[in-house]
Amino acid sequence: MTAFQPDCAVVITREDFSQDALQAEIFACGGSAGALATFVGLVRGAGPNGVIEAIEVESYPGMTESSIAAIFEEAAQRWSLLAVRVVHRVGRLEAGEQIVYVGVSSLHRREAFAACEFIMDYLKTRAPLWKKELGTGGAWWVEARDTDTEAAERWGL
Amino acid sequence: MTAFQPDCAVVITREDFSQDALQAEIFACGGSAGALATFVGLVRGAGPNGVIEAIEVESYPGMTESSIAAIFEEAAQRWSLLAVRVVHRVGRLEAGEQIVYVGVSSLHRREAFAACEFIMDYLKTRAPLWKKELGTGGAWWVEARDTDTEAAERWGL
Amino acid sequence: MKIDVLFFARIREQLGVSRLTAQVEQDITLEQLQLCLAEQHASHWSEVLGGENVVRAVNQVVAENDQVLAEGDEVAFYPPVTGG
Amino acid sequence: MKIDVLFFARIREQLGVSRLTAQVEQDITLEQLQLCLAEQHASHWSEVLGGENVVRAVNQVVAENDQVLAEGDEVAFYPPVTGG
Repeated sequence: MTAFQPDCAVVITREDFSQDALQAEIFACGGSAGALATFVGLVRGAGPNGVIEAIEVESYPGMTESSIAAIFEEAAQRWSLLAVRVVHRVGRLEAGEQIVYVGVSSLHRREAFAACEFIMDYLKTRAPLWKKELGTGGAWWVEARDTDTEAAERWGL
Repeated sequence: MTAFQPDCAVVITREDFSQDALQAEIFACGGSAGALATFVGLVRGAGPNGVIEAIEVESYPGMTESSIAAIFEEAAQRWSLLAVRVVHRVGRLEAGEQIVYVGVSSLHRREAFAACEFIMDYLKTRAPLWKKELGTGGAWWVEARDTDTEAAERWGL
Repeated sequence: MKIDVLFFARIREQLGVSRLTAQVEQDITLEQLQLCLAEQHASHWSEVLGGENVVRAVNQVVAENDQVLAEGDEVAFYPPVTGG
Repeated sequence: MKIDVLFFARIREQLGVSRLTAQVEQDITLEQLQLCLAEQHASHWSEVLGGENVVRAVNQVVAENDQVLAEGDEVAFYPPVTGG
């Protein structure tokens, strides 16, 4: 559908990230971006099971990256995009810490917003990543949420 | 509809802004934010009229701020939000410079995404702000776009 | 009574003025103010202020033709906005 | 033939193993591999691997029961994902 291939990258890392640094990288990709939509997910300090001190995030090294790269291709088929960056952290993350970043630049805002939400819905429901919550009452694997599944189904994911 | 009033602020300024600084301010507002959706609009280097060297942004001091504050109230009626920040620059801005920032935090991502896009659609179509493009071929006031009007009408704006 | 009148963006440039104080009769409407301004100034004011997409605000809130004005009101005329 | 088998998250914890090499007959399907693994290990393996929402991937691509495996394939079993 689109002749232009956006500049896309995904990083799975233990390190924290900075929106300003990622934004500079996205805009360095060239093109004439007018719009950048971003999403940052944080470790919440509370959940259905009570207080959360930290989480542990597990990935499937190799498949996590390749499945996210595949969803970039899918997004580029659906919308005209200039650059996409995803950072997903793994390992132990304390309450309030950043977990995930999705940044999408495009000429106009509608594409950037839609693709950013699309990629987040994918990360929540299809990319091999798992969260374990470490709370005062113990540790438990996070259950997949129906609302996330419904969000993903909107896109036919 | 909502019992909790989010922490909202709008700044109209000649100064540039930093996503990292604004994010820190948003997350300092308390609550247990799990999601931050942001949008940054840039001066594009080209448009329908050719090369754009810079733009000039004009506001209606007082009304620009109060009308954006009113849309915060509207957004808080529609979605459960924790904090909202809008920065809109005025004066001369060169191609590639940042024009506008919208950042919305909430417990879950759907609300943050929706409110961020809602506020952007408002800024594009209702808030008293005007752009003049300064190009190699002259200077011209930007025309309102039908696609922006349609975007605003989705929300009943 | 006195009304503060402001013009923005393209309208400001077309009229060559950003702000003026209009001396008008009590209780006139926004539409009547617009006619007064057109009469008191050059002929293109009528066309510029009466243009199809001109937005009018009274005391910084968007208003309609039949809104009645009061002493000291601030009235603004501006083109469709293009922020963001 | 040999198949690399990986387990993640809750499944990894329930089985107490993250990775193993399975020695199986040529050309078995993903479903047959799962039955073999359950036979060769403790009884709860059958329940854990056969759970309703278990996702299976072959060479890092999500796969169905009838997929035929080849020497050296990497097969993963994991629970519903919860990233983002």
